[in-house]
Amino acid sequence: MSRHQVELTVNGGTITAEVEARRTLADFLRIDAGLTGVHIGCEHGVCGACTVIVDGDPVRSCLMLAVQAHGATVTTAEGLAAADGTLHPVQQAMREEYGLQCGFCTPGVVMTLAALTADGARPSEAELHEAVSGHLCRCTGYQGIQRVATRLARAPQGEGA
Amino acid sequence: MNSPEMPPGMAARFVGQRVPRKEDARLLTGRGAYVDDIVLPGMLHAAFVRSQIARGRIRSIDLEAARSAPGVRAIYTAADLAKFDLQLHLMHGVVGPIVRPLADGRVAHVGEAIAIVIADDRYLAEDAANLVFVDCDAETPVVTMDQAADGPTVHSNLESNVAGGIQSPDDPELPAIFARAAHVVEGVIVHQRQAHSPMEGRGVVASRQGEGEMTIHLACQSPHMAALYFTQLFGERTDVHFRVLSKDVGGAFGLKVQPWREECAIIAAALLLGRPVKWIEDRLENLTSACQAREQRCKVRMAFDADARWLAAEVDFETNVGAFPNNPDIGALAMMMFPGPYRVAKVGFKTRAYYSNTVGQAAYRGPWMMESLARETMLDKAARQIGIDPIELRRRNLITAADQPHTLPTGLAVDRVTPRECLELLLEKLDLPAFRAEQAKARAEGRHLGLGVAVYVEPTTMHGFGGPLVSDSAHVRVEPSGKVSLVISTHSQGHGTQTTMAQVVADELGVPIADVAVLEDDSSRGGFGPGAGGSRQAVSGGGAAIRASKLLSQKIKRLAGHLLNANPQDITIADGLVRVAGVEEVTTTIKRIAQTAYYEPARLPPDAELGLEAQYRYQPPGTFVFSNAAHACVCELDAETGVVKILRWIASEDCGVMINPAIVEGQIAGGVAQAIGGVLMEQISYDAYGNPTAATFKDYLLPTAHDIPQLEYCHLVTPSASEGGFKGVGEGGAIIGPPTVVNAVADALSAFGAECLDLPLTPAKLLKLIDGA
Amino acid sequence: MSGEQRIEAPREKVWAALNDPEVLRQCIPGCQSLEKTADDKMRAVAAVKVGPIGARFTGDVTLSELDPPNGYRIEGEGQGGAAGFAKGGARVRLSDDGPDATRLSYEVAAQVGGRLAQLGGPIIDATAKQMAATFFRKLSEVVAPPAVEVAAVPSGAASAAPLSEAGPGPEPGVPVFNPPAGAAPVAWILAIVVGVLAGVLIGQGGVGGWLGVIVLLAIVAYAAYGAGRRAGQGERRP
Amino acid sequence: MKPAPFDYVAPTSVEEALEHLARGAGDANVLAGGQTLVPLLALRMATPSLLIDVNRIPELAGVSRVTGATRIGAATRQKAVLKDPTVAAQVPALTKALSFVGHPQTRARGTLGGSIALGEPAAESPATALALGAVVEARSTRGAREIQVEDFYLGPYTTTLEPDELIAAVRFPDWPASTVTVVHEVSRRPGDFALVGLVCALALDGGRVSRAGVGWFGMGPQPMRSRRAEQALVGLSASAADLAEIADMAVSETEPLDDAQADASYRRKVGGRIFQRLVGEALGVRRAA
Repeated sequence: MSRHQVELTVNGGTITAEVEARRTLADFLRIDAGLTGVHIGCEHGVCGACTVIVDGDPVRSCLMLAVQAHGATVTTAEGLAAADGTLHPVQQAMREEYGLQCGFCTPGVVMTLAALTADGARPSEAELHEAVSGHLCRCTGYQGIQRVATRLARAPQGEGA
Repeated sequence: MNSPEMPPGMAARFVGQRVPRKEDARLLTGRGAYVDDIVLPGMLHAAFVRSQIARGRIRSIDLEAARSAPGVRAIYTAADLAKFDLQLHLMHGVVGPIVRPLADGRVAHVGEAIAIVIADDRYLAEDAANLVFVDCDAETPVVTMDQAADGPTVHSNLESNVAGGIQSPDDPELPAIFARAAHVVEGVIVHQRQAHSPMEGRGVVASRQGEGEMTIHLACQSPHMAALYFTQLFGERTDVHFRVLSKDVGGAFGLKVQPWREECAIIAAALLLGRPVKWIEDRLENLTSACQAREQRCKVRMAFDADARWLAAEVDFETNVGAFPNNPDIGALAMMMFPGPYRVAKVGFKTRAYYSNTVGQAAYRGPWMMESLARETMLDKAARQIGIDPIELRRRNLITAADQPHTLPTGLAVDRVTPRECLELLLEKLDLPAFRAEQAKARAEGRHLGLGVAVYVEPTTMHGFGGPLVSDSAHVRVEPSGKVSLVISTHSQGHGTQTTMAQVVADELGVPIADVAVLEDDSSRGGFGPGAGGSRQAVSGGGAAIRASKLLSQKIKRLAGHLLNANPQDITIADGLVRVAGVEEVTTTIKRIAQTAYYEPARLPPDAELGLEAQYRYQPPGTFVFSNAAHACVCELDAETGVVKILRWIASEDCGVMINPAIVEGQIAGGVAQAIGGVLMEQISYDAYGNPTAATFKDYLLPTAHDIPQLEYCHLVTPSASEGGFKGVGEGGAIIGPPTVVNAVADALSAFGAECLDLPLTPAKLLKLIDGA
Repeated sequence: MSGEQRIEAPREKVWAALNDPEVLRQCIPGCQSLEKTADDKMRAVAAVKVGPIGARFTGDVTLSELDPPNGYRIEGEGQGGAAGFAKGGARVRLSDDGPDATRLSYEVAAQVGGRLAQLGGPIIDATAKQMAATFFRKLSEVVAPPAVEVAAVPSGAASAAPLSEAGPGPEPGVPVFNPPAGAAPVAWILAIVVGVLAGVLIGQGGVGGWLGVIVLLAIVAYAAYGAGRRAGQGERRP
Repeated sequence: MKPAPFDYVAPTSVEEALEHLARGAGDANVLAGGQTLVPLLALRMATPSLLIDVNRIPELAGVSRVTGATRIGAATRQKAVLKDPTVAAQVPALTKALSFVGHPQTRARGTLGGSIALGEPAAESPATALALGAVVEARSTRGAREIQVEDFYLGPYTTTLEPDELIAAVRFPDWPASTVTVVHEVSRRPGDFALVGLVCALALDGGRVSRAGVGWFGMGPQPMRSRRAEQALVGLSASAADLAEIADMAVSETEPLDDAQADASYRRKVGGRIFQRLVGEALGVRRAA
């Protein structure tokens, strides 16, 4: 079993570590980087709880190996709010729309929506609803999450939700 | 009917408002503290060796290769745990199987834990677990209900596979009623097995703190119940004091009501090893080894008179509870509630629960839901058979305010419910004539819409029968800082009790909600209470919080009066500011009063106790607190593919005074989503060898955002008799949701002269019916 | 599942082949070794890889109902580690099909367990059929080489000798143990192969079943029905 | 659910990857998007000794035009293919098919070559490649070869790709500009594998079908193609009257399986209906234009 040196940018900081080849990015972020907001819900790529942003795309971190993220830029739920604690517009919208209950699926949902609306992008309602259908939530019946998706799609260009 | 936003008798500022949730900021930023987030010095990781067969005798367990695998610290089997003599009793006084944490000599289902491997990390633990070879004499398993009824016994200490059952006394009038009834309607309703599927599986970190102390971090529904359970389980063989911590829990839905075999095995392992041990259930384990739910079959006969008045029912209920259920028989409550909110005079019933070589059952959100599913779907079937509109049939039979208190023929007394009013409100919102017109127009275009309506009454907050569910404890204090701490025996797995309980306390004390911290995550803090289960926390916990806050408020006012030379009755507190009636300027603050109470004994009244705190243990009056609802759903059935799409959903409910309507609606929607999944998609199935065949989320289909419409709500507020006027609402969506969907599909199917009461309603099943027409 | 294969060789020759471990090893995808452990028992190892899915199976095989040269029954079970196990039994019958050909008919019952069964789904059966057919076709090729139709390899520079349609043969460098002639496994290995393909895709103090809706229920029930009784219970546990 | 140990290499050239593959000798897995392989690793259903990560090989990614075809590098992400204007113009069926694949979170990693190599019977891309007559460009240290997709799939997850071969690219030959395509699937949830899926391309010449491609997914133990139906469609004019018969024929060339979600008879029935309706509409739409 091979071990590999990796260096990646996580939430704006550089992390260097030696990882076993088999370590998933999700485990790396949780265990080695201490970013426990990355939640592991199925480890087979269906539930979406572990979704993080890798080089601009929302990806399932349980389906990537840590070694594959060498050189990548990764953002997790911990890295989304402003330094002063101001919530990211997606986080704020999720709060206002009661988009969460137990909160386990939440960071994944937030990362998907944040990735798709980054840099002023305004995907269509259909696109955002399709994107959130890639997340399983057992608590909310998706009510608030759907409202957030709709709200983000309808937000004026260049503004948060 | 009262406005939900401003219930009577309370100068509400927070109760009744859509207050943003206090827990959200933490959870949205990845700062939650779930059990897998706990990391302790020296912590080791566990993986289980699980049975690959459904039934058989263990000949030998070969641990040699695993013991020498890298990073392995210990491997334990039932023999190693024998010294604790752990028996996970099902229930006091009820006969059942001997349940040990690990398989002891025999295995009774695929996935049953046989050994625990403890290693430096989970990867290494799984590596070694895969090297353990268990040699078994396989036997033909008993998989289905029918096999269980007359097959070999699953448990050798029992004479049959009947895990429980109840039967109503013979009533000679019943056959007579059927004999002279104008209409007799018969049907069989089958509900498949489901998995609770919280997004977070089960998990535990067990850490021995020196002699006699053990701290357990646990994904559970009540730290207090869990601590009690562990203490009783281990108490006779150890002198360990158990403290259970559980801050954030990623959903539970009944699965985490009771710690079960794996959790107990991990605690035993941590005791043996003297080091902290973590086990986090992965999804494969969760879908193949964690307790499951439903798998019920209900045969119903209903008798009606010529005017479609429901006269009587006979119900035969069976359920497959698996090998090691922690909730062996739900039949009794299902039958108690079967009459629902209707004026039916006689209900006869018989229930049986069977053990089988499958995963055991646990309570799942509205465990008794078959009463509503069977009753409401059969009422629709009756309406079709009699030739009457199903809504009209309900109108003729529903109880009204004039009937209350109403005693069900099964003995329960129901009061303060509004089923008829909720139905009418629902229909108003739905605009029934408009829908029927739309349905007719669609049908002309070859599209098949269906409308389903269902009505029910729900027994929430079971507190009147003794046992652990009786009461909740609240301890509220104003700290010297002026901040308020509420230590309460509620527990959230998404329920939002950190918000709702704070709303209640902030109102009673007159403090900003931001100043109220709700602490419910530690069995060593505050008093015993059963936590989440049975839709009870708003009623029982909320009541305790109100009563404790009232006591504290009196204390504050008395002290304020003393300090301000005013009559305590003239003291008002709002926003943390203390005023004297008729005096314009602010006189003092809660914070200053608190500081005096803690720091300046000399300034207190002579007989006053130091500090500012109060506690109360609350038991709501009566036996249950009944809530009720009527739901409607509009679906479209694609006759080309059999695919059902839910287009519209209206929930018209009465859960009494709502502490936070957004949280109430969240609970309803969550239950409805689980209902939609349960009716249309989710299915835990076993093959003939007892292998579970929906072991991943690829095969166990949970509904997604695509499958659930935006719900519409009508709220009626009929306060309960309990403190605050609250009623339970956590389970209702999952109880009333299923018949609502089934009835909507049935309405759409009626165009083809077909019906389907065999869940789940898969496209393949529906298409067969459509084409068979 | 059952099937038939016409083999252009006399029955005695087919029977011999069916009992020739080397022949069987060639025909069984991924078979690495066959070792006779008793007159009617063998131990075998097969590394099976289909798409990304792979496992290494080890197991024992038992022969019975030997009826040379007409057929036998064979049963066995193989352990594939984390993937689970496969076991099965088969009856193989040989009959003359003209003077120089044999009709081989087989009935295979395969069972998989563990993750194979939990994750496999219907692909197990589909694969089983394919694998059984492939095995017997390979057998036919080995027993009666001239009659073999070599599957054409599509254009390009790749080797014209496909490793097999069912998976790779023994790995280079893996020592192959050639057991003495004798009884040999067929069915269980098929079962294994088939299986692998499946992949993708309160006691004290009254705590007991505490929330025991049932606790209350029982109480409710008893309260409501003095005459109510619990049906069919067994003996109290010791 | 943690993977068993393995070695890992991330070559930066195809040649380097091929050398690893040759040495891996059947016990190596190529890691492309990982959306199927990584779950199999986590479930320990795949236990390779070596993973060869092809995500750092620039030449494997990208869409280009070659003579008479659109060439898509094997490691091109599904997301990139879905958004690619050349693919949308030249291989619209593939664009449509990819819109059914998974979710943005999986398409961001999943690759076209990975889907083709796996050959998931219920997946969109392999059936699309089959219907359109795509060609797999395979390479090994022994050389390069081209494999017609119709020869590529042998059975469940079984292909003609040798253990030492790597898919370098998939070429989708051009269809006439007048081609209409149908891609449709019935699934339990969006993003799931299909219960029934159909890809149909119809090249029209003066209102008559001059060439047809019919691929199915979820309709058998491997991606399926209906060759006889393709022939029957050729020459057909816009009249949809005889489509019922061709639909029956098309479905008869599939081998649907029973599973927990749908039985074979459901798949046949729905497959036939979809075929008849959508192929009819495709012809009708064309006629109206």
